[in-house]
Amino acid sequence: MKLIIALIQPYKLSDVKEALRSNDITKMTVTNALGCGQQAGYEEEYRGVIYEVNLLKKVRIEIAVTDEFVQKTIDAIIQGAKTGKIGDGKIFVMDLTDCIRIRTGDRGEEAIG
Amino acid sequence: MKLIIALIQPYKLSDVKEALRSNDITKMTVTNALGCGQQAGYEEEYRGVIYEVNLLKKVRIEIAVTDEFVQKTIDAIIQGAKTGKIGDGKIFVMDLTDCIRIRTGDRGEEAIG
Amino acid sequence: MKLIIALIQPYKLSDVKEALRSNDITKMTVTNALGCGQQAGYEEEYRGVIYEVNLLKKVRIEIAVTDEFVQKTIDAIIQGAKTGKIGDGKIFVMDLTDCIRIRTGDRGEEAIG
Amino acid sequence: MVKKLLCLFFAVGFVLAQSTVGFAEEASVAAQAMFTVNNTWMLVATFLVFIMHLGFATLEAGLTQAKNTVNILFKNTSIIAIGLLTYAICGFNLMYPGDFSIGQFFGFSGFGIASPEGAAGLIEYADGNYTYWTDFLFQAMFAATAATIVSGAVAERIKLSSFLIFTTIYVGLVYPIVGSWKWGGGWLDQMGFYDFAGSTLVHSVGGWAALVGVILLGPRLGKYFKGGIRPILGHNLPLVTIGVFLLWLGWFGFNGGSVLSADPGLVSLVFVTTSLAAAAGIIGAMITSWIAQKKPDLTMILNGCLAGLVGITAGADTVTVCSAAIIGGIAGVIVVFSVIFFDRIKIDDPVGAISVHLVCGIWGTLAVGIFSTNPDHSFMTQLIGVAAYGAFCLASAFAIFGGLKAVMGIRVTEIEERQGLDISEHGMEAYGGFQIFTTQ
Amino acid sequence: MVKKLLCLFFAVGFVLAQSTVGFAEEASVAAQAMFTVNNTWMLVATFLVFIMHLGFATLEAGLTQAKNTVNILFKNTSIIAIGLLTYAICGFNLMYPGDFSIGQFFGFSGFGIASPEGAAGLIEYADGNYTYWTDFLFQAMFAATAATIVSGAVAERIKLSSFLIFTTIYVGLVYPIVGSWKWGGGWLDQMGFYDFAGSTLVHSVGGWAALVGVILLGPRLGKYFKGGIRPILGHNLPLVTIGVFLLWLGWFGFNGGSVLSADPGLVSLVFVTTSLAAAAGIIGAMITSWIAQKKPDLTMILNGCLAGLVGITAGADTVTVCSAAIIGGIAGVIVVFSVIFFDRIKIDDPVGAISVHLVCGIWGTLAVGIFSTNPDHSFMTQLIGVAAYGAFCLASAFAIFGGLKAVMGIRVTEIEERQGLDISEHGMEAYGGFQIFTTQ
Amino acid sequence: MVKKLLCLFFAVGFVLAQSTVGFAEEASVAAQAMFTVNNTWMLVATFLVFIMHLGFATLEAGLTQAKNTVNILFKNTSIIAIGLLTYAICGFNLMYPGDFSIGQFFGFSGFGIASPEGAAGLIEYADGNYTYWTDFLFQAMFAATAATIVSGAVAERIKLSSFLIFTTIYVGLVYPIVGSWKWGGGWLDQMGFYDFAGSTLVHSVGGWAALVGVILLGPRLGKYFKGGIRPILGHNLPLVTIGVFLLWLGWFGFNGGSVLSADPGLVSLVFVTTSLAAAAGIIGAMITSWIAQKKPDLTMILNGCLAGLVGITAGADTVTVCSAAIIGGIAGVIVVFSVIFFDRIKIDDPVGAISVHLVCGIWGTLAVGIFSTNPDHSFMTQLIGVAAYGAFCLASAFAIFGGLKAVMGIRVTEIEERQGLDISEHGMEAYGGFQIFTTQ
Ligand SMILES: Nc1ncnc2c1ncn2[C@@H]1O[C@H](COP(=O)(O)OP(=O)(O)O)[C@@H](O)[C@H]1O
Ligand SMILES: Nc1ncnc2c1ncn2[C@@H]1O[C@H](COP(=O)(O)OP(=O)(O)O)[C@@H](O)[C@H]1O
Ligand SMILES: Nc1ncnc2c1ncn2[C@@H]1O[C@H](COP(=O)(O)OP(=O)(O)O)[C@@H](O)[C@H]1O
Repeated sequence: MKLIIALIQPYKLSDVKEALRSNDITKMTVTNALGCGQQAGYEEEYRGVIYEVNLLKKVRIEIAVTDEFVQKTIDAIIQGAKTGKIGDGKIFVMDLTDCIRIRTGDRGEEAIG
Repeated sequence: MKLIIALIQPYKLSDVKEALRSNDITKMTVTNALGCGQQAGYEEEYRGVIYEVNLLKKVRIEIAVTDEFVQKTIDAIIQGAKTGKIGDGKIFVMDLTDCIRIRTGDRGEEAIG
Repeated sequence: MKLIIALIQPYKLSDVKEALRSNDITKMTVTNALGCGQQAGYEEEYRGVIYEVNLLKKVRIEIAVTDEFVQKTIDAIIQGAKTGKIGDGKIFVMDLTDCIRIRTGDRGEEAIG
Repeated sequence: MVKKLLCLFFAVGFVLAQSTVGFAEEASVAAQAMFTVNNTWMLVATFLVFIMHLGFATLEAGLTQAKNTVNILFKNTSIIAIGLLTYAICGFNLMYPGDFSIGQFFGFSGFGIASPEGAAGLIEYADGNYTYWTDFLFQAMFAATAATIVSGAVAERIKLSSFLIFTTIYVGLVYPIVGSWKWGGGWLDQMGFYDFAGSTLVHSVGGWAALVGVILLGPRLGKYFKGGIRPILGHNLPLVTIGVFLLWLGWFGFNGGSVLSADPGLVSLVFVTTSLAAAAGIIGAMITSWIAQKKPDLTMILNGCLAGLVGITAGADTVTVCSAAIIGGIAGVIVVFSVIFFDRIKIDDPVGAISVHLVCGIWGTLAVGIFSTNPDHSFMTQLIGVAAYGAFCLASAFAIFGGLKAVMGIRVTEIEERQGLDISEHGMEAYGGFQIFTTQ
Repeated sequence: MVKKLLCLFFAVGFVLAQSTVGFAEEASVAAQAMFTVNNTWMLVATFLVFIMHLGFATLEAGLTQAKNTVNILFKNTSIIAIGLLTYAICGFNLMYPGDFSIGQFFGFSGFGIASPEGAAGLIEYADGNYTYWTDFLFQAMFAATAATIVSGAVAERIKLSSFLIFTTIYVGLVYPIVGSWKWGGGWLDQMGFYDFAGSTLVHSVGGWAALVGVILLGPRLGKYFKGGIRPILGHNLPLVTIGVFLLWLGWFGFNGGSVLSADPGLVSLVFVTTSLAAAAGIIGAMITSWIAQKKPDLTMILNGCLAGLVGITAGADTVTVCSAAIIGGIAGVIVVFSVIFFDRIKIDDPVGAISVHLVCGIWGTLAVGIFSTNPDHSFMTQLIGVAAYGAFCLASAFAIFGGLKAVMGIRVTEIEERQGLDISEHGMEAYGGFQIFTTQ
Repeated sequence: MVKKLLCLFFAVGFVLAQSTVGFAEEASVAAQAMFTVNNTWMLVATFLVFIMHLGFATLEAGLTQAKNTVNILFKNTSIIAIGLLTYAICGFNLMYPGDFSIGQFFGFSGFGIASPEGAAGLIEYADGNYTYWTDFLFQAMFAATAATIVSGAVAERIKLSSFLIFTTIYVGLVYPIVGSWKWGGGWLDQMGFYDFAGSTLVHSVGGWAALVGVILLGPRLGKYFKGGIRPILGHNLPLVTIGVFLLWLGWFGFNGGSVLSADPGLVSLVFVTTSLAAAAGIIGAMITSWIAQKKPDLTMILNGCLAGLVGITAGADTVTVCSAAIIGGIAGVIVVFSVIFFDRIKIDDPVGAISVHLVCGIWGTLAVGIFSTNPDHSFMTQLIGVAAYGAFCLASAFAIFGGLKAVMGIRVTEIEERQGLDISEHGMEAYGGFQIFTTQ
């Protein structure tokens, strides 16, 4: 099992969700994040003081999947989030040792979906 | 060492915290999250337009523990969060390679607690 | 590749960012978190009812790096975040199996930076 | 000689006659000017009382959770609409029936409002103080206030439909009937009971219903657990502060307008007593809160301000400015202990409405018996008035809320409460886009 | 004898003479008092209309996204400044030209404002009702309102600079020119068209421009996609509620001040018709929303309140209170369907300004033809007025917005819109420190 | 014949006598009506000034961080209470002592307030313009304003207890003593110094204390670092906008009430000069900000609005409307540069209070010397007034703040400041449930 973490542009969230759903991936956890990457920040000015904002608004998606779903998930995320412009985001993949469904106590691959 | 990530119903946070504390697990990090799982979403209507909300409010708890504490932690979380209804949440377990306490520079199992 | 997760005092964020930048680490993802650790909570009182707040405001930083950057990153975080007082925070290190840049489809170490 | 005299005489007579005619006209101009200024002041007072409804809306919204904000705002917007319309349909004629039909307890002069023709609806209507329409609207704005008080206390768990029905009945029937006992010239008025602007007639009347509502509903989920109290934090204290300042502003009309004319001496005195009572309420609550709680609590001094205002309302024109400050200061002390007390006995009132409006309403009414400069006011009569209103309002509120509970239920389900009334009752969020923790 | 008589006579004459002198003085005191109270009321009405601008600012800010809040607030603050200054420079003299130079369609009495000297600018200026300065400022506050209406409809995508230029021209020229047709004594006035306080002259005039703006701009990004509508949630409903209550408050001055004196009978009648229409608008919208949508929508009842107010504005002094409630109630029903309708046909108006101000402005103007107690008012004349205003305003707004679109563009870029106008146009956030989801 | 004549004569005499009596009565009705309208206007002005306190509260809260919001609201609520009570205890009698005891610099007519009996406290009190109580309350509302100005400048780091003590002394003693120099008829009044509604007497008096407070406190943590300035963002710009509009609204009473009667010509002129100055202040600041900063800054145009208002305050009744716009426009330009300037020299004023109230207060006072239509006003006298107030207020504020600093400290600890004053001073959050970033 793997845990996939994707950081995407906020306004792409609904596209990514749709792309995932059409690949039968419906479970995920979403958080608000601020990201610093290749995408340049911008300048704000508050009462005469200019400052650079380089933590840009991003959305962070976590999806736990079984191994055979990994590539499908990655592809779906790319499909939904890609515009070809800097700032499109990144995907990280990590090993998942275990997964438990609280309601039933199911463990492992059974619990993931 | 393991990193345990639990996604629970927000209103169960205090119960989970209590269950953890009575098992001597007092350290954790909590974030706000939105989750999509088996729990059905609901419909909202804004000025005549109906739309489905399927990202439900969840709380995400991260707990780093030594290996012998893993099961205890999982059990405590289940104890605090379980209602038997869909939406109770999930627990993910991952390997933790290292842990450092910033204040002292302690590393590994020593730093975790 | 590793994923480094650091939990620090919110007001140290700019110092940590600066320390990282002077070590050529410029990519990161930041989220708001609440933490329970050795740092004691405090009491609030709302309309005559006293309650303990033990989830303190923290900032959570995620940085994906190649293996040779791990120590440099940890050192930079410590340099920026350390005050020597309880509550300075923790760093967790985890294995990263894969990394994909959405814009280009680059994978692995190439995609990380 | 006589001819000359006659000439002179008629000349004078002519001037005299002319000026007498002109004079009569001018006399009516003066009276008309007086009427106009009186009426204008009453209209100003009317819009000031109107703005209190916004004050209540923001106050109550701010002291409850973000997930119930839409619901509170919805209720408060509905109340003013329901209040005005029911008052037009029957309330006004129940409260000022002219003649009573059942003892001095109940009278009704028919449905709908219609101004008497000509001067009878204008300058003659109230001795040159205001017109029929002004009278109606000023009183109608008061009416809706009573229900608004309930709204805050029962917040975060009451079913919307039940609440709206309750409001309609309470504002449309109960408030005007008990109101007629004093302001309509009923039995309490004739007994010498005094309530200048409504510590009892408005605030306690709302407060009693709030108390009944809270008892029948029970506390919010998670508020009380074995032996402990878990505070449920208000989500927006700037809103609360806006509410309290708007209420104070509105009180200039509430009390100042209750003079029922622009009488310079009385209205300005009432402005001073009202303001000093509010100020003293703030200081009273601040000191009490700083001592009783460890740190000074903003919500308590805001409640203290309202407590002072409610406290002075019954006697704003009949106590000295010094007494006004004392009455307000004591109200400020009372309200802090009262809020803590009701919480201890598990009467869960999210905004402190019972403490502010009921407890301090009673205090203010009794204070007239203590501090009034008018020897006709007596503590006993005041006490009888308080008790009479308490009995009738408790009974009515129990009947209405109890009936609703039996027939259609008055509380939302556990799941709806947890999800928040905004989504369960309105399918809508108050703060779209904001990230809000809802761990309660 | 005759001597005595003469003595007596002169004594009497002396008293008489004295009192006649004193009397003339006093006569003028009475007239002066009347003038003062009339003028004072008009000044109160002026500050009430002023506060409507805050109402619009918070209403529009609350119904749009958090990332465009600074922009909305900036626009609304600018509008009042631009409105007052252009009205001083030319608007007032375009709207009340005295003499028309082109038919009864256009007149201009010169740049700048200057009060006539002495009594001519004071008691004689408007028969003792208000001074020249009061007249100017009351009208100036109205003027800015028309542009404010546009601001909400075009929110979240219009370029700031283009909007400010549009406002300057529309408030400085278009509004006063069409205004002169009726209030300046122009052709529609002479034809018998009636619009008491501006359902058409203010609200529709703003509404037509809003419609044009929305059409030329197109909908916000992501609002409509193949076959579907994605709602873009307002970010702060307490702000919206504050806005609506402040607007209602301001309407007491908007309608009450349009009596143009403190006449007790008329002003108090107008207060009652205005309030009952607003209340009925709330109830009308509530019932409609509860039935048509599944759950009662707060934003709809707030729009319903405004709809009722806009609806009664044309006839507030010339319908019965019962008709007022009917007009308001119907407006409340209309507005709900109108909001949904415009959304369906992809006219993307984030705050419902077109439905509230244009549709209900038309309804209110026509309602005068149906409900007026004055037999001189006719439905046909009202219809002609509505059509005339529609034609001229549509044409003007198309010319201005169209011209701006051709010359400098009127819409921000896609990236700027996504980022939010607060950052792209002002380099600034409205809620520093708050965590806000911007997934749209 | 003579008999007939006599008969006629007496008949006429009788009519005459009667009408003279009636006439005297009526004369008093006219005078009474005038008195009533004057007094009513002054009471309206009083509640308008009152609402400025809410304006200050929301303005200051919005321009600071979310973690210090409860603290700001607490301070502003306390100030109005402290202001009213100290003014009742001693302030009023220090400011209007009747007779001075030390030169024309200081006088005190005893503790407490008490209206003279009968007409002496009513119609005769101020020549039929207002009653004793009106006088007191209107002035008391002004008094609290001075301290409120300080509150914003020292926000986010001052110790609550020290601030409250400072406020009590400054409002209770310093403000009324310096106030008596001009408004109490003291030496500056006799020298011909002119300050209509308090550019200097209220705004600069507050501004000087703000300057001293900021200097003695030092900047907020993290604001300045080696060579750089880090902006600390205001957390809620809608609140700021609400504040500025409410302040403008209040200014209609602040300036309009300073006419001290409802005189139609003067009050309406003052309304116009006040509004045009505010409008021009917005436009002045907008242009300056758009040029000097890259993008137009909402907080700057809001400050510009206030700058225009403060600027016109000294001369609102004595300049032409055109001059008013110029004064306001210049104030709008000044304030932008002033805010940037003070930031550069590390005077950390989170809300721009020093720029708005002190700098533009001075500008407005001097502007009277330049633009006044009254030839008695001279630039030099104005300058002397400004300097005298500056010297005394600086000295007093240094003494009070310095003394407090030595005795009990005036700044919270670093940890408390970082945590936010809401939690450290009040144990409470302003936005329970909201997720807020506090990286500063
Ligand atoms: N090495 C990294 N560690 C943590 N987060 C990262 C890393 N690289 C990128 N991110 C996250 O991904 C987001 C998008 O990165 P960016 O460099 O702009 O993408 P791209 O290079 O594909 O255009 C960043 O804002 C940040 O949140
Ligand atoms: N595969 C997954 N990947 C990421 N998050 C998940 C996954 N499955 C569940 N979750 C998270 O857990 C929450 C609860 O899931 P749900 O399916 O409703 O639980 P259950 O099946 O136990 O009733 C979801 O809202 C989501 O945040
Ligand atoms: N075992 C853990 N699991 C998850 N989060 C932790 C753990 N230990 C510490 N943290 C996080 O790190 C933060 C700082 O921890 P703390 O114990 O105060 O640090 P220190 O011991 O270095 O002073 C905590 O608030 C919490 O968010």
